[in-house]
Amino acid sequence: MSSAILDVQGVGKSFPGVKALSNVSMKVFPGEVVAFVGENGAGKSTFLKILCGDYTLDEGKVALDGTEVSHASPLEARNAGFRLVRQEPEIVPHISAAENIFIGEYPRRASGRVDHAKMRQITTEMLERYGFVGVLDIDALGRTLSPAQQHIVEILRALKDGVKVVAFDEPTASLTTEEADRLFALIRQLRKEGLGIIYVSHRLHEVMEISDRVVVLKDGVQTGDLRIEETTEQDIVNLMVGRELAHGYSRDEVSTPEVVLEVENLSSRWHRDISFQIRAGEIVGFAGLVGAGRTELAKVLFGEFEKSGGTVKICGEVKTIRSPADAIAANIGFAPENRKAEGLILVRSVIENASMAVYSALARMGVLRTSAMIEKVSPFIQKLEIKTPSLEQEVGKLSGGNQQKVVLARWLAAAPRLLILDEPTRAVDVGAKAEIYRLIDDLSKQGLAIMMISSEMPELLSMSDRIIVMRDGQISEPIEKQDATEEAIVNLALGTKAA
Amino acid sequence: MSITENATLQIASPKSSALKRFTNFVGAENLSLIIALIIMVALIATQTEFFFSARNLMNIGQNMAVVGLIAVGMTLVIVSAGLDISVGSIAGCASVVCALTVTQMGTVTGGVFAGMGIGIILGLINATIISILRVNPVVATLATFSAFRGVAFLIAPDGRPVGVLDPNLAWLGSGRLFQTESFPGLPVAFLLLVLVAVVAHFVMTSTVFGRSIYSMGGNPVAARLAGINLTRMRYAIYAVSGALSGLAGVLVTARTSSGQPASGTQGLELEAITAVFLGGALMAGGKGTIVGSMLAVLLLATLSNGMNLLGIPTFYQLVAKGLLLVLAVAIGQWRLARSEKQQAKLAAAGK
Amino acid sequence: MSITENATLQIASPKSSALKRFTNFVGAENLSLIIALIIMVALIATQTEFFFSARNLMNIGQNMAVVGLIAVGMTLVIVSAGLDISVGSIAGCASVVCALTVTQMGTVTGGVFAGMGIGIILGLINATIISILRVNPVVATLATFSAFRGVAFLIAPDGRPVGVLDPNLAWLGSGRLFQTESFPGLPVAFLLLVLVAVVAHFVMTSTVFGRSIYSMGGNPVAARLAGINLTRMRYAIYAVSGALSGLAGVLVTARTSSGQPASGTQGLELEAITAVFLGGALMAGGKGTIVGSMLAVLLLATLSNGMNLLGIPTFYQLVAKGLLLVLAVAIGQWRLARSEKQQAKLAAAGK
Amino acid sequence: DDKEIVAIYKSGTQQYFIDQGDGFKAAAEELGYTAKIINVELDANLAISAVSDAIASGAKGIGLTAPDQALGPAVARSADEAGVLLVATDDPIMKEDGSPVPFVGFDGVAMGTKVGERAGELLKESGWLDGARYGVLSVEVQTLSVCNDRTDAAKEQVIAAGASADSIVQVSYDGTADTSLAATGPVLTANPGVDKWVVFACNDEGVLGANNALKNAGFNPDDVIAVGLGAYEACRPWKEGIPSGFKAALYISGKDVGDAAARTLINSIETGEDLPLKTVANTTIVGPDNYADYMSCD
Ligand SMILES: Nc1ncnc2c1ncn2[C@@H]1O[C@H](COP(=O)(O)OP(=O)(O)OP(=O)(O)O)[C@@H](O)[C@H]1O
Ligand SMILES: Nc1ncnc2c1ncn2[C@@H]1O[C@H](COP(=O)(O)OP(=O)(O)OP(=O)(O)O)[C@@H](O)[C@H]1O
Ligand SMILES: O[C@@H]1[C@@H](O)[C@@H](O)CO[C@H]1O
Ligand SMILES: [Mg+2]
Ligand SMILES: [Mg+2]
Repeated sequence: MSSAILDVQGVGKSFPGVKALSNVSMKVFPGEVVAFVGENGAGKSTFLKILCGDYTLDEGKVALDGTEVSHASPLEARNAGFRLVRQEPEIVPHISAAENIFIGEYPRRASGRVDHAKMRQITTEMLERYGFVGVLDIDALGRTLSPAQQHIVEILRALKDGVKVVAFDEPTASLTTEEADRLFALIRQLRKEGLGIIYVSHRLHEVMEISDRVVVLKDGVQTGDLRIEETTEQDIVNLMVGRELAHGYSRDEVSTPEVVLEVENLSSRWHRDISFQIRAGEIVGFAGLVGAGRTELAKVLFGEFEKSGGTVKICGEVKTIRSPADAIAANIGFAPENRKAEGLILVRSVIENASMAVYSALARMGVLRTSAMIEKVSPFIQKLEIKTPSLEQEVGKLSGGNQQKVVLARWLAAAPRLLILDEPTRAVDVGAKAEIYRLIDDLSKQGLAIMMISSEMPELLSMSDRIIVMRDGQISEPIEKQDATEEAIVNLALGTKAA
Repeated sequence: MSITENATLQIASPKSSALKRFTNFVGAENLSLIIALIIMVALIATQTEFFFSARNLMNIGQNMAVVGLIAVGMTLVIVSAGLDISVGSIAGCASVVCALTVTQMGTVTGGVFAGMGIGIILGLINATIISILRVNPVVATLATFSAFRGVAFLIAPDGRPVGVLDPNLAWLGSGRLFQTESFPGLPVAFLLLVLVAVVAHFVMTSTVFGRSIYSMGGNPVAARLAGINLTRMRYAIYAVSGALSGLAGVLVTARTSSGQPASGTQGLELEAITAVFLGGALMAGGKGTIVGSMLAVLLLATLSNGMNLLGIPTFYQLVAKGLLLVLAVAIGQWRLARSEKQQAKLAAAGK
Repeated sequence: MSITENATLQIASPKSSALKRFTNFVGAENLSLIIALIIMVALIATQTEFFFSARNLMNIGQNMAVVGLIAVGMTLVIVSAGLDISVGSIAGCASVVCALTVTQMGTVTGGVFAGMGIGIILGLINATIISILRVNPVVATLATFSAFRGVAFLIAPDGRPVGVLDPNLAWLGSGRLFQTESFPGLPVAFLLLVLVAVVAHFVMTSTVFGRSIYSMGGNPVAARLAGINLTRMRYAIYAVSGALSGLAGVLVTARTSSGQPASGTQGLELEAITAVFLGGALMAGGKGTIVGSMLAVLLLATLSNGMNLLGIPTFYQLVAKGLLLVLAVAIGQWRLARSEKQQAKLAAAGK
Repeated sequence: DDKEIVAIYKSGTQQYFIDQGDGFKAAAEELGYTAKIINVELDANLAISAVSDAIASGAKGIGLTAPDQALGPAVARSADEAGVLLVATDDPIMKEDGSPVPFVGFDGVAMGTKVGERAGELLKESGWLDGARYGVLSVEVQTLSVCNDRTDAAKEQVIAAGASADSIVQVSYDGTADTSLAATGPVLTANPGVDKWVVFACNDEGVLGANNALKNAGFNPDDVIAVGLGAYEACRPWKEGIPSGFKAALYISGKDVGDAAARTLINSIETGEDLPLKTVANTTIVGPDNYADYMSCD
C-alpha cells in the first residue's frame, strides 16, 4: 500500500469552556474513504476546520503527502491540497453561482482580467464531470440558491484543481435520497481518482455503505479506528455514545377524531389545489424530492408566504393567516429546516434563542424574567442533551447539531396545537435523534397535531401515522401507516407508476 | 456529560461577590471602557485639582444629558440593525416646537410634551419610509436628516431661533436638585438622563419588547418566523428614538433659552452613533447595551470636559478624541482575545 | 444588481439591442435613479432656460468632481462591508499638504502626488486600526474622522487656510479641455472623475481585486476560506479610498486656491455615503456598483444645481433633498416589487 | 431674465444672514431686480460651486460672504472671466494680485476691535482693574479664520484698556451656544480664584453660552461684563428687563448690509461704473438702554 496522503498526529484544540479535541490521530490513504463519526459536539467539525486552516491547532501536527503543513492560513491548506465541504455552506450572496465556485482563484486572461467566459465553461464541465447537470443554474445569484444547490457549489469549490484530500462535513443533511445517491456516486468516482476522502455523517447506514474505515470521536477523544468490514452500526454507536441504543423507533397511534388542521383547495405561487387534514395526536409525514414544494407549503401555512386561494381551518375555525405572528396567534408552530438563515439568532444566547417563541406567554404585562425563561426551556435543553458551556453561550458557537436542537427546543417548549417540523433531525446524532422522536411522540400524545417534513425515509416510516407525498406543488392521497413502504413513496415522488 | 448543568448551576448560585455582580451588570465587554475612563481620569486629575470638584462633576453630568438621551434611543435602533441619522434634526424640530409652545401658550409641561410629541411623529415617519417604502434605514434617515432640518427652519418664524426666558424651562436645563450648603446638588438634566437610561436598561433586558429588539437585530428572518412583527417593532423603535431625540431637543431649548432649529442640535447623530458603537454594539445588529452606551457617553463627556479644564486647543482636542476612541476599543479587543485564550487553556488543562 | 449578471448576460446574448445593453450596463436597479433624474431635469428645465446651457452642464460636471472621487473610493469600502467616515478629514489633510507643497516647492505635480500620498498613508492607518487593533470600521473611522481633522489644522501654519495662486493648479480645478468658439469645453475636474470612475468600474467588474471585494463583503468567511487575504484586501481598499479622498482634497485646493483644513472638506463623508447607498449598495456589504454611485452623485449634483438656479431658499432645499432621496429609492423598490410579482405570476401560470 | 443678482452666504441658516438676505432681496425688488440667496453652510468647496451656479443662472452681480477669506482669488477669477460683478460682504477678500474685491459691510477685525474697545471701557468703569480678581473669557471658534480675526482683535483692545494678558482665558466652541456652554463650565471650574468675568466671542451665540455657564456656576449678572457680537441674543433679556451678563453688544444690521450690497451692485450694473471699493454699513455698539433705537428684537 502507498503511504498516507494525510497524516494527523496528536491534534488538540480548546475553546473557552470546552476542550473540543484532544490527542486525535488519523491517517488517510489515497483512494480511501474514512468516515468520521461522533455525537453532536464531539469535535468533528472542529477537526476539519483545523485541517483547512480555519482554526489553528493548540497541539499536534498534520502532514499532507509527506510534508508537514503548518496550517497557518486557509490559503496554505488549500494550496497544500486539503479541501473542506462545510457543514454549513458559505455562499457569497450577490455574485453568481459560477463565481462563487471560483472566489479566490479566478481564471484570468492574458490582460489580467477575470475570464468570466472561462469560469462558466469550467463550471459547466465540472457539473458534467461530477454528474450535476441541470441541477444548478450557474448564473443564478448566490442568495437564490437552495440548500442543496449551495452544497453543490461548496463541492465544486473544493474539487477545483490541486485537490488531494477532500472532507465532507455532513454532506447529506440537506439532500434528499436521490441527491444523496448522486453524491455517493461522486465520492466513488473521487476514490477511483485516488483522492483521500474524509466523510462525516450521523447517518450510520451511509457510513457503512460508502466508507472503508471509520474513526470514532467521543467528547473530543478518539475512541475507535476500525475497518468497515470488521464493524457494525451497533459497534459504532457503542463507541460514540458509550451505551446501547434501541434500533429505530416505534410509536403507538394516538390520533383522536378532533381535526386540528384542515386545508382546503389551497393554492399559491408553488401549489395547486391542496387539501388535507391533520387530527389531534396525529403525525403526518411529508415526503418529496427537492423542489417538490414541501418547505413552501409549510411557509404558506405559517403565513410567511402568500397563498392565492383556498382556506385554512384550525380546530374548525377559518383563520386568516398573513404573517408568522398571525400563525402563532392561531396556535401554529414552525421549526424551519434552515437553522442558520431562518431559525437562529446566531449572536444571541442559547436561552434567548430557545425561549423566543414563548416570550409573550412567559411575560407578565410585557415584563420577562430570566428565571421564568430558564424554567420553561431548560427541561427541553436537558432532554435534548444540548452541549453548551452555559445557557449564556452564543448559539453561533455551538456545534451544528446542537444548534439544530436549540431550534427544536424552542418549538417543543411552545407546544402549539399544530406543530410543523421541517427536517427536524437534520444533522442530529443518533442518540439525540431517538430522544427527539420520543419528545415528538410525547407531544402528539398531549394532543398536538404534527406535520413532519422529512427526507429521511426511516424517520418518515417509523414516526408518521400517515404519509403525504408531494410532487410539483401537488400532493398525493395520504398513505396510511400500514401501507407505507419506501418504494411506494419513491414512486409517488418521482411520478413513476407504482408497481 | 452535558455541560448544561454548569449553566443552571451558574444561574442558581446567588452568592456571587459584589465585584462579580458589578462585572456582570456592566458586562465584561464594557470593562474596557471603565479601564479607559480610569486611565483618562487619572491623567486629567494629576494635571488639575479641579477635576474632582463637585461642581465639575455636576457639570459633566449636565453636559452629557443631550447626547445621552439620544444615545439611549440610538442603542435601540442600532441593536435592531437599523440606524437613525435624523436624530439631530428631530431634536432641532423639537427644540423649536417646544420653544413656540412655551412662549405662545405659557405652559412648560406643554412644551415638553409638544417636543416629545413632534419627535414621535417624526420617528414614525422614519419607520414608515423604512417599512412601507422599503428604503434602507441609512438612506431613509439621511433623507429625513435633511428634510427634518428644513422643517425645523420652516417651523421657526422666519427660520430664526425662538427665544424663551421661562425660568421653569431653564430649571430643566440647568437646575439642581438636592442642593445643600455643602453639596452643589444634582443636575436635573442628568437625573432625567439617569431615569431614562434605567428604564431603557430594564426594557432592553427584561421585557418582551427589548428582547425582541435583540432578536430582530440578530436575524430578522428568524425573528419574524418566531412571531415577531418586524414592522410594528420598527414603528415602536423609531418612535422611541424620536421621542428621546425630541426630549433632547427640549433640553437644548432649556439650556440655551432658545428654540434652536439647527445650532446646538447639529452633529448629534455622529456623537450618539459613536457612543453606541463604542459601547459595544455591532453594525450588523443584535448586540449592544444601554450600560455600554452610557459608559461611552460618560467617557466622551469626561474627555471633552477634561480637555476644556486643561485648556487644550481645539486641534489637539480633535486628535485626542480620535486616540481615545481607538484606545478604548483596542483595550476591549485585547482583553477579549486574552480571556478567550486563558479560558481555552483552562479547558485544555481539564478545567 | 451585481455586474456579474450583466457580464454573463452580455456573454449569453451578444445580439441584444442597444437599449438592452444600456440597461445591462446601468443595471436594472439603477434605472430608478435615471427615472428620478429625468423627472427632476424635466421639472427644472421647464422653470429655467439656463439649465440646459452648455455652461451650466459643464458646471454640474465640475461641481460633482470632489464628492464623485470620494464616492468612488467609498463604493469599494462599502461593498467590502466597511465604512470610511474619515474621508472628509483625509481630504482636508491632503488639501493642506498639497497647498504647502505647491507654495513651498513650486511643483504642482509634486502637490498632486503629495496630496494623494498623504491620503494613502491615512488610509493605511485606517486599515491598520481596523485589522490589527480589531476596531470595527465605524468606530475606527469615526476616530480618525476626528484625529485627521485635528492633524489637518496642525499641519496648516496657525491652523489657517494656505493660499496658493499657482495657475497650473487652478487649471486642475476649473480649467476646460477641448474648448472652442462655440463649445465651452469639458471641465478638467470632471474628466478626471470620469477617468477614475471608468478605471474603478473596470476594476470592480473585471479584476480579481474587484471581484474579491464583492466576495469579502458578501461573505467574509467564504472569502477567507477561499484563500483571500482579508487583511491585505482591507489595506488595499482603504488605501484606494484614502488616495481618492486625497485627490479630492487636491481638487478642493485647486478650486478654492487655498489649502482647506476643514471648510471645503466638511460633510463630504455623509454626501459620499448617501451617494453610494442611493446607488444601490447594501449596508451589509457585497453589493453596490460604481455606475450606481456615479448616477447618484450626478442626481445629487443636479438637484443642488437646479435648486440654486431656481433660487429655492435653503430651508426648502433641505426638504427637497430629503424627498428626492426617498423618492429615488422608493421608485426602485416599487419596480423591484412589481417585477417580482410578475415573475411570480409567470411562474404560477405554468412552470 | 437679465435683471438678476445673487447673494451667497457662508452660514445662511444663521439669523444674521437671514436678515442680510431679506435686506438684499427687498432692495433688489425695489429696484426692479430679482434676487436669489444661496447658503453654503461654512463649506469653501460649496462656495465655489455656488458662485459658478450663480453665474450659470445668468446673474449680473454677486454678493458673497465667503466661508473663508482664502477663497478670494478663485472667486474673483471666475467672476471676472464671466464678466459678473462681485462684492464681498462682511468678510473682505482679495483678488489674485492682492487688490481688494469691492467690499460692503464691516470687517471682522473692525468688529472685534469695537467689541474689545467696549469691553475695555466697561472693564475700566467697573473698577475691577483696581485689584479685583477678574478674568477675560475669549470664546473662540479656533477652526475658522474669520472668527479668529474677531476674537484676536478683541483681545488686543482689552489688553490695551489695561487688562493683563494673563487674565485672558481661551475657550473653544463651534459657533453654537450649546458647545460654548459646555466648554465654558470647566474653564470656570479651573479658575476658582476668579470672581468677575469679562466675556466676548465670535458671535452672540458664543457669549450666550458662556453667560449661561456663568449663571449655572452661580455668578451674579453684576459680576459679568459680556459684550455680544450681533446683538440678536443680547437684546432678549434687555427686552424682557431681565438682568443678564450682557452689558453691551455690537449691533450689525444684517438688513443694512444686504440692502447696501444689493444697491451697490445694481447701481454699477445699470450705470457701468466701477463698484465702490468700500461701502461701510451701519454698525454700532448698543446696550440695554438704546438697542431699541437700532433694532427690533424678536
Ligand atoms: N468557535 C467556537 N467557539 C467556542 N466553542 C466552539 C466553537 N466551535 C466549536 N465549539 C465547541 O466545540 C465543540 C465541538 O464542536 P464541533 O462543531 O466540532 O462538533 P461536531 O462534532 O461537528 O458536532 P455536530 O455533529 O453537532 O456538528 C462543541 O462543544 C462546540 O460548542
Ligand atoms: N429543480 C430544482 N432543483 C434544485 N432546487 C430547486 C429546484 N426547484 C426548486 N428548487 C429550490 O430548492 C429549494 C427547496 O425546494 P422546496 O423547499 O420546495 O423543496 P422541499 O420539498 O421542501 O425539499 P427539501 O426541503 O427537502 O429540500 C427551494 O428554495 C426551491 O427554490
Ligand atoms: O457669522 C457672523 C454672525 O454670527 C454675526 O455675528 C455677524 O457676522 C457674521 O459674519
Ligand atoms: Mg459539525
Ligand atoms: Mg424543504
